[in-house]
Amino acid sequence: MTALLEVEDLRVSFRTADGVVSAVDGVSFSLEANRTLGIVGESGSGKSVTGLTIMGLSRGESTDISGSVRFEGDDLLAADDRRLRAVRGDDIAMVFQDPLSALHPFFTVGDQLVEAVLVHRRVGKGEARRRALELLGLVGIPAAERRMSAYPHELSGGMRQRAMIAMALINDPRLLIADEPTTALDVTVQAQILELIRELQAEREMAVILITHDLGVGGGGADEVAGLYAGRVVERASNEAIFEAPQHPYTWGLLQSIPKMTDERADELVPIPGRPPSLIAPPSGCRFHPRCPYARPSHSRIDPRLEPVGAEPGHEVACLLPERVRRNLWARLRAGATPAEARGVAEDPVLDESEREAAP
Amino acid sequence: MSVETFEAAETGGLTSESAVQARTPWQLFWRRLRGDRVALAALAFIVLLVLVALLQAPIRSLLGLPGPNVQNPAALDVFGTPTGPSAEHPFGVDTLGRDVFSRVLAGAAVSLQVALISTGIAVAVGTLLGMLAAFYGGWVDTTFSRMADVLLAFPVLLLALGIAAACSGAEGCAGGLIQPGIGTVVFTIAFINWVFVFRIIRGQTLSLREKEYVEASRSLGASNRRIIFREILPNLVAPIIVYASLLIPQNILLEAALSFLGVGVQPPQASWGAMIADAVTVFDTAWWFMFFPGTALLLTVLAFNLVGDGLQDALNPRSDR
Amino acid sequence: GDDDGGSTEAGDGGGGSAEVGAPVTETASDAQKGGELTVLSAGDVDYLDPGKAYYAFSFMVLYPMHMTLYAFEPGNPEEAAPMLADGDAEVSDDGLTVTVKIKDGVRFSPPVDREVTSADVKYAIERAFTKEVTNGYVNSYFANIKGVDAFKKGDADEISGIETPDDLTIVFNLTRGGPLVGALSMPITAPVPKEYAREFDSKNPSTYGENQVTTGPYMLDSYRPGREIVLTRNPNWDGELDPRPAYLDRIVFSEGNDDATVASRQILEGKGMVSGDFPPPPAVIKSTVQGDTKELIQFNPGSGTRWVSMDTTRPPFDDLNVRKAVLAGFDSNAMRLTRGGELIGDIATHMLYPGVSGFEEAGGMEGFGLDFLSNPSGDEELAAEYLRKAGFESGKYEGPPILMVGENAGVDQAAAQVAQRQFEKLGFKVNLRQVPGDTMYTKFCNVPSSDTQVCPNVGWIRDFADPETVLGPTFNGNNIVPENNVNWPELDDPAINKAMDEASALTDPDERARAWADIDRMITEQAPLIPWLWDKFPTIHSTDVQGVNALWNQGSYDLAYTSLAGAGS
Amino acid sequence: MTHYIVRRLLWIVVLLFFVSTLTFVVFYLLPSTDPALLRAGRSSDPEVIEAIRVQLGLNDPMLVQYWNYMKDIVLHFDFGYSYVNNAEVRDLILDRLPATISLAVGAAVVWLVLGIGVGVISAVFRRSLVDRLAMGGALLLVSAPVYWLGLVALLLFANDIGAFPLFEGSGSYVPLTEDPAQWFASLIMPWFVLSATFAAIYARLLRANLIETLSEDYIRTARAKGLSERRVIFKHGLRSAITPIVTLAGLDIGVLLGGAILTETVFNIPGVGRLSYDAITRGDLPIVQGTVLFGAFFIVVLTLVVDVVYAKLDPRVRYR
Amino acid sequence: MTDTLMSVSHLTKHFPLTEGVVFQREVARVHAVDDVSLEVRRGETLGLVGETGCGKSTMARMMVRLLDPTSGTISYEGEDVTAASGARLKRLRREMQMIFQDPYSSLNPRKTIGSIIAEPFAIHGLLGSDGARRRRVQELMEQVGLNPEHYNRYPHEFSGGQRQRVGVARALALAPKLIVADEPVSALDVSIQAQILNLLRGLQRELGLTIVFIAHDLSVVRHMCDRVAVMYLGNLVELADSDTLYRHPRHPYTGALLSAVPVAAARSTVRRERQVLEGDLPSPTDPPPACRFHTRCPKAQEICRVQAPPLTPKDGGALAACHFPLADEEASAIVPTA
Ligand SMILES: Nc1ncnc2c1ncn2[C@@H]1O[C@H](COP(=O)(O)OP(=O)(O)OP(=O)(O)O)[C@@H](O)[C@H]1O
Ligand SMILES: Nc1ncnc2c1ncn2[C@@H]1O[C@H](COP(=O)(O)OP(=O)(O)OP(=O)(O)O)[C@@H](O)[C@H]1O
Ligand SMILES: [Mg+2]
Ligand SMILES: [Mg+2]
Repeated sequence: MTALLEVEDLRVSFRTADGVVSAVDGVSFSLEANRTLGIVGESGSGKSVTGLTIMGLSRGESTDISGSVRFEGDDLLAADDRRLRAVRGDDIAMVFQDPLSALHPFFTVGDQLVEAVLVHRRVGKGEARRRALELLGLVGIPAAERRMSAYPHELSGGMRQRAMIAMALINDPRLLIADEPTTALDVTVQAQILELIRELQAEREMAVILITHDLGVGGGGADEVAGLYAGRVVERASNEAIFEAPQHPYTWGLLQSIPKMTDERADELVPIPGRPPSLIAPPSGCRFHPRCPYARPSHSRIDPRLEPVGAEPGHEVACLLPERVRRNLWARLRAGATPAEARGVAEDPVLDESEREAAP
Repeated sequence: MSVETFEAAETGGLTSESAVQARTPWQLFWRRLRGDRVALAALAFIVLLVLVALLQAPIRSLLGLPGPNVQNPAALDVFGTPTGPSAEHPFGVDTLGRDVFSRVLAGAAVSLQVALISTGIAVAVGTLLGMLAAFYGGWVDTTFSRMADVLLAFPVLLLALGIAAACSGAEGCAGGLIQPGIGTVVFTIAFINWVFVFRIIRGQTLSLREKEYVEASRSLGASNRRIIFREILPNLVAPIIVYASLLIPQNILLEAALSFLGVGVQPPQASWGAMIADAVTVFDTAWWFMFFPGTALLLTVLAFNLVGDGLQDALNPRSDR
Repeated sequence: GDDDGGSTEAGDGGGGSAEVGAPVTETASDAQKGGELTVLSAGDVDYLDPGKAYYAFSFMVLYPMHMTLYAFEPGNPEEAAPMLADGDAEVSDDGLTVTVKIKDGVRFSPPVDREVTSADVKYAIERAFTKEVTNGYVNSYFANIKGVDAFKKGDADEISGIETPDDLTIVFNLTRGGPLVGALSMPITAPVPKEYAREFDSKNPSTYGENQVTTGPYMLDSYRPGREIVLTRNPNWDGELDPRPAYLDRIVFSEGNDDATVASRQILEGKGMVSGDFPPPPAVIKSTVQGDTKELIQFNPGSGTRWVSMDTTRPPFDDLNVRKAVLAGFDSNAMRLTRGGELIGDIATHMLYPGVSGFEEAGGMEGFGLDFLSNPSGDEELAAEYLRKAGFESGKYEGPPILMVGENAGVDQAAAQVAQRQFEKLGFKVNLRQVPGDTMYTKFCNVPSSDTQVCPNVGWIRDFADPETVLGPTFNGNNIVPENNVNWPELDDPAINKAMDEASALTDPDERARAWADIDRMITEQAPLIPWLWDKFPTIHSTDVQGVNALWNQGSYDLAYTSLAGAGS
Repeated sequence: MTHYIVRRLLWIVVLLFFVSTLTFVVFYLLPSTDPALLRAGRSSDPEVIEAIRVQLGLNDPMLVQYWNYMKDIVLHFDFGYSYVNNAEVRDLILDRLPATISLAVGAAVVWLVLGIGVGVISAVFRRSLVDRLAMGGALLLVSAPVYWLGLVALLLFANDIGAFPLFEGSGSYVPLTEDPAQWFASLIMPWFVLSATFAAIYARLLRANLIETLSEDYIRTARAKGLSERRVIFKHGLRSAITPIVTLAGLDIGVLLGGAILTETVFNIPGVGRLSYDAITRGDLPIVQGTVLFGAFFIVVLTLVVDVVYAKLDPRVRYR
Repeated sequence: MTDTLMSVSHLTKHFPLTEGVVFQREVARVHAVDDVSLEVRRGETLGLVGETGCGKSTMARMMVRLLDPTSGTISYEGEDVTAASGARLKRLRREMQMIFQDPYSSLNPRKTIGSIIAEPFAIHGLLGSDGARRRRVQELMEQVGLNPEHYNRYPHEFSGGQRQRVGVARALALAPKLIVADEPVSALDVSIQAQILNLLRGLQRELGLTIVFIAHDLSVVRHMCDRVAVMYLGNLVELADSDTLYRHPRHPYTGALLSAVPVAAARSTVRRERQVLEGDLPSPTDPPPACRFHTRCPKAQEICRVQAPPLTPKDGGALAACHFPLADEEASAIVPTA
């Protein structure tokens, strides 16, 4: 099976007054039809920029983009505006985080849907309207006829997001990029929307990129998860592996800082210390090293590459710790050890060996 | 390396980044403004203008020019029409034989004085009332806002003309408190301007009032007075500065317009607007009489506008020119 | 009246020095009938009603419409000729009965259409005494008619002293001598049909002005206040009975041309236009006189006199030496430059001005040779001397600031500033307040009780050919009134007052001239005000206009004599 | 909606009432001409003057005078009588109105076309040479006093004195009904001069609005739909960016209908602004009051119109 | 000394919605909080959960007297808070403090961290000398994990988590007994959120604080709270011990909430049926009659439309306001924690 979307070594940087922001710095992944990729990471890690770049929406005077984004073998980064416009909203569609600001406040929901049809299909207004109505029904908006003439602000948050999804799906895209589609919504509504996306995806064999900062959301919905840190993918794994055998201290941190409803009340959460790094002057070496409890001095010099994890297919990690040590650490953490306790492993002489290995 | 690593990691991010960031919001602001060469040039022009206005007497004596109110009938021809630029009078003379250069200098002082003082008063009054109205709401707000509505319903220039004319009488107005001349112009402009400041500040305060730090202060037991002056006011400083910087050039123009219409600065005191008005009768034969004060006015207003734009950009990172 | 009102003449002595721009006082021989003339003016008439009007510009509008008993013809400002009257007035030996015959067959314009009778003249004068009409000069010149007081009080329906023995005769019985005969050229002598006017006169203020009927060559077509007055031919006018040629078919007064420069240019470069109430500004005078269009501008001698008055009743100007000092140091030349330099008039040396009878008797252009009026550019040393006499050792005035109230627009504003500067030169601190013209008069200068000490923008023009009309209202202490006072210096010298009373009763013109010249000397020696200009009010017209200047009325064009070249074709 | 408008209209009445009160108070302080003395003409007979005073009600207390004034306005649409002009104030104003409307509306057309055109071009070609030149020019125009600009324009282009006599008839306004060609000729320069500042302000504002709008999320959505850049700018961008411009235009026109004093003065246009200015310089209180009320009327009515239109344009706004 | 620190009874808050050009008249009212009674026990952490707009913040703000209730009473240590004013109110304010949701808007950007934390002392005139204040502020900064040397820095120089620490320090300054924390972590990234939660719990243990903890994230509430109150459209629908509530939810709304929580675990390990609530939250200006949840409740019957269920104890120990409470089997089918 060939991949629907292949992103290779994508780099996006913005020239700003304060310096060059490397928002995305060498991201690669691929995605097949009918699959969902979850992209997770802290705020500012480059999730949205990745999504936008795929659609060519981050182009601009002060933006530098390199790498390749191949959609069905066709490099979108190299495509001209005309070609891009033909793809946007037709083959690839996007749903944004805040539906209130992402819908035009001065046009009715109906108009905005109809417009989306008319850009890509040579059909009459009436046909476009029918299609819009159909989609509103499909995404579960009751009394669709009436909602067509409503303005976005007249709908509730959930309804708006449904309308947004209807607009994205109206031309049967093969790839849907959903950028934090539920962050602005209540849990109950969030559940509704995620459910909806899942159903529609199954129906249409569509590929989905689900961007979220919540591993719960990403985990629940995605077949595969990519963890993003400071513009880089630090770990890529299947749904199963990311929760059961994560390999990167960053992933551990994300997992362990979430209070778990299913557990007994734990005494302490395990947060990731510090805060996300500056993207103008990112830390040298492993970008996570300043916040990594297991970092060794050499990690500030050596830049890890994304490498396959043992025998697991499709599991990749960019970490300088030897795999054995990582497995060991995760086992301890999972058993309830604090990072400090788990760090006992770090005293393992094997580690020093790895240090030597890794040194150039 | 146990707890220390943790702590270092916690604060490490901060120190590395604070090296990039400036210390205070003001430093940030200065840094941005420093990058705006046009605004800096305009600022330099204004500084120069202020200096010139302050030092007009020495400048005049240096150039050997008569005072701004000295009439020299000899500088007029037999028909009483003014003569143009010459070594003796670099900008020519006006219809009364007064040196236009000296009067342009004197006009600078008047313009700056009127615009700065009246803007200051308007901003002070507008800010205070705007804060009170928005903060207390209810009848306080209703009273001031309706008052503002009434003032805003007035044709501005007419109101200005009216007040200025009313106060230009021999007795002045407000029981003689406001005397004809500069006092009246300042009062008029301030009276008209405070409403605009009021509206802006009221709007800003309405949103600031809802900020959580105001709630926080209140929940700590802060008095209203403290909240208004310690919590809200400091946050209004930036918009006030921007707005004032935009009002000043407008008020320079308003002063000139009032003087042009004859109800502003009273003769013989020089004002650019009044000079242009006097030049109207001879503007096709004595171009210099209209040209120099007009150009001075244009450049000054332009400079203030440029500085205002610069300040706005520097204080509002979102703006983008 | 003051410089906006009244009538005038132009004496032969009137500064003939200027060669350019001498007034045209005769119709060109090739004048043609027909055409429309536009008169550009800045302001409007004060009143359109002949019973109320008192502005020079109003007279310019009214005379072409009406036949007053007597009227000045353009060439002769000295003596009024009969117009509605049929011959000169007969004055009894005691001077107390004046009989005038009027012409037979003069008819009112539509809708009245009937012939004019002496009763119409009587009514015209009577209504001027009513509060609905409120005339500005009737109390000065007609108050000595018998029965006026009773009429004014409402005790009588008519003025008993005006008799109309038959339809064509009107007799005035007077209580004492006075300038009545000369005043019979004023517009209130234009007949008003009582039966028609009563309806309008019963309103307060009377609306007869907008509805007036006329006896002259023109009648009122339309009036838009501040914008436009249009006159058209009066179909009932009989050229045989009226000496005026009346060439034009239509006269449009286009008002609101505040910018004298623009208006002047329009006239000079346009067609069929003349200036109304404004003098062309200095720059225009200069370019016109220096260019090849000299003939389009006229300087009209005898257009009045301009003064800077001082309040002689309060310090510091109650001190004659201070007043003399001010006159001595005053640079009248600088003042004159604000209006256009020497072409626009001569520097005044006394109160009567060229063209008013008595002017020559009062020393003509040289005046009385008083030291403090001898240097037109001001003599600061002499001023200092007088100031020292007044007790200011330094030769500079050192008292408290003085209040000067002037006009806020046009050349008067400039003049006020020059005046201010002149006072300041002598050490005065001057608070100059510049206010609207009407305000200056009604709130400040014309109100003796106001604190105003100096009025730099006043002036006077005679009402008709008699020196009393220049000196009487303005310097007779008995004429000081609490409001609308025109004795601006508030000069109240018993000797002068007495001399005036005597001179007023004189009937022989030469005697009158000599008596009033003496009074002129007495006044001038008191230095009550600074006479700085004998005006030669300039007027301009388009190339195709043959304008004829009425020298008695501030030199304005007499439209009944003015014609357009090429209008006939 | 009707409800809302009715309530707003009532408020307008109240507002105008306050405006007239304030005018009365402010202008009562004016050292204006004494109408009785004006009425009396040059008559100095104190009895006559006193009689006129009584008759005009000038001896009544200020409140009574005010009451009478308001009564006449409300009952007879009578704005009083000008003793300086000897005419009904209402007639004077109505007479001047066509000139003012010609000036204001014509200028508005000019500045909207120029302002919007330049604004859009500048926003779309942001930071280009065109943009920089346009914005520099705009700032220059914003800084120039309109009367000075008018004089300079006259010096340059007037048919009589101009260096390049392009425009016939400047300075000699003629009503439209009299001679449309001359009307147009006489107004073309005033239109451009009056609209200069406004066009500059509008261009600057529209540019800023459009740039800001173009960074909105919904513009990104429009692009994500695959719309052409032109459609994104002109349909989605301009639609939002222009809304505040419409509001502003309404208010500015409202103010100008009350008289463009400076422009009318410089170009000698007999409009309401000129009338009121003359009245102020002559101390003619009744005209001042009348014109102020008229001006205020246009302002408040256009404010209402703008609010209603705005609510039509921006569906998020609800009538309160 | 009783067990109860604060008791709230029949607390109601309605916000009038007004319109009018000049004079405002009321056209509708938002029923933000309607007849809520509960008590806060000394030393406990009471959780308050519910969807957006259900009245959590309004409750919080009434508790610390930032809002005056429309009706009902709040008593603090037996003293009626609702009636307090002037000096008494000022004294009461020292006893209870609030921590706010938005770490950006809750700190005045124009003030230094030091002066923000010192503000309580300035307002109450405590620790007169600058030196003493500064020392105390730095102690507090240390206590919440901030570098005391950053005393003179401005908020914008800090990250969200650090700012929230400043907010905590300010709340602690007057040594209050009660802290009301209104969604203190919902604006933070998960990784940072955990730092703050740890801090709050540590402080509570150390200082014996009583905390009212508001959140819409049920896992956070579970982690933090001893007891939990669930609100829906201004009503209190369920109140129980944390364990009881999560194991044996009784109100269908609680069930639905718990069911909707995304769980960070591999798909294969989660076995439950999600119950997705139909429809939208009704408008608080015109809440449904009787049981407000009936429009969306899968178990609703006729009686729910006409009779409001009282808050009564149900099987398992929870207090719930429901005519047809969930049974354990029903709950375990949909709720992962049951
Ligand atoms: N147009 C731009 N110009 C400059 N910097 C940008 C631009 N867009 C994004 N960035 C920067 O790029 C980085 C990554 O942004 P991005 O929006 O992808 O983050 P994110 O992972 O989506 O975060 P969040 O969870 O907050 O949405 C951030 O530091 C952001 O400030
Ligand atoms: N000052 C106010 N005026 C009018 N309505 C208000 C006001 N404050 C809150 N409301 C309304 O009261 C209801 C309850 O609001 P509240 O802020 O208490 O909800 P919440 O549960 O805290 O919601 P969130 O989770 O969004 O913070 C909402 O419908 C809100 O719109
Ligand atoms: Mg994002
Ligand atoms: Mg809340």
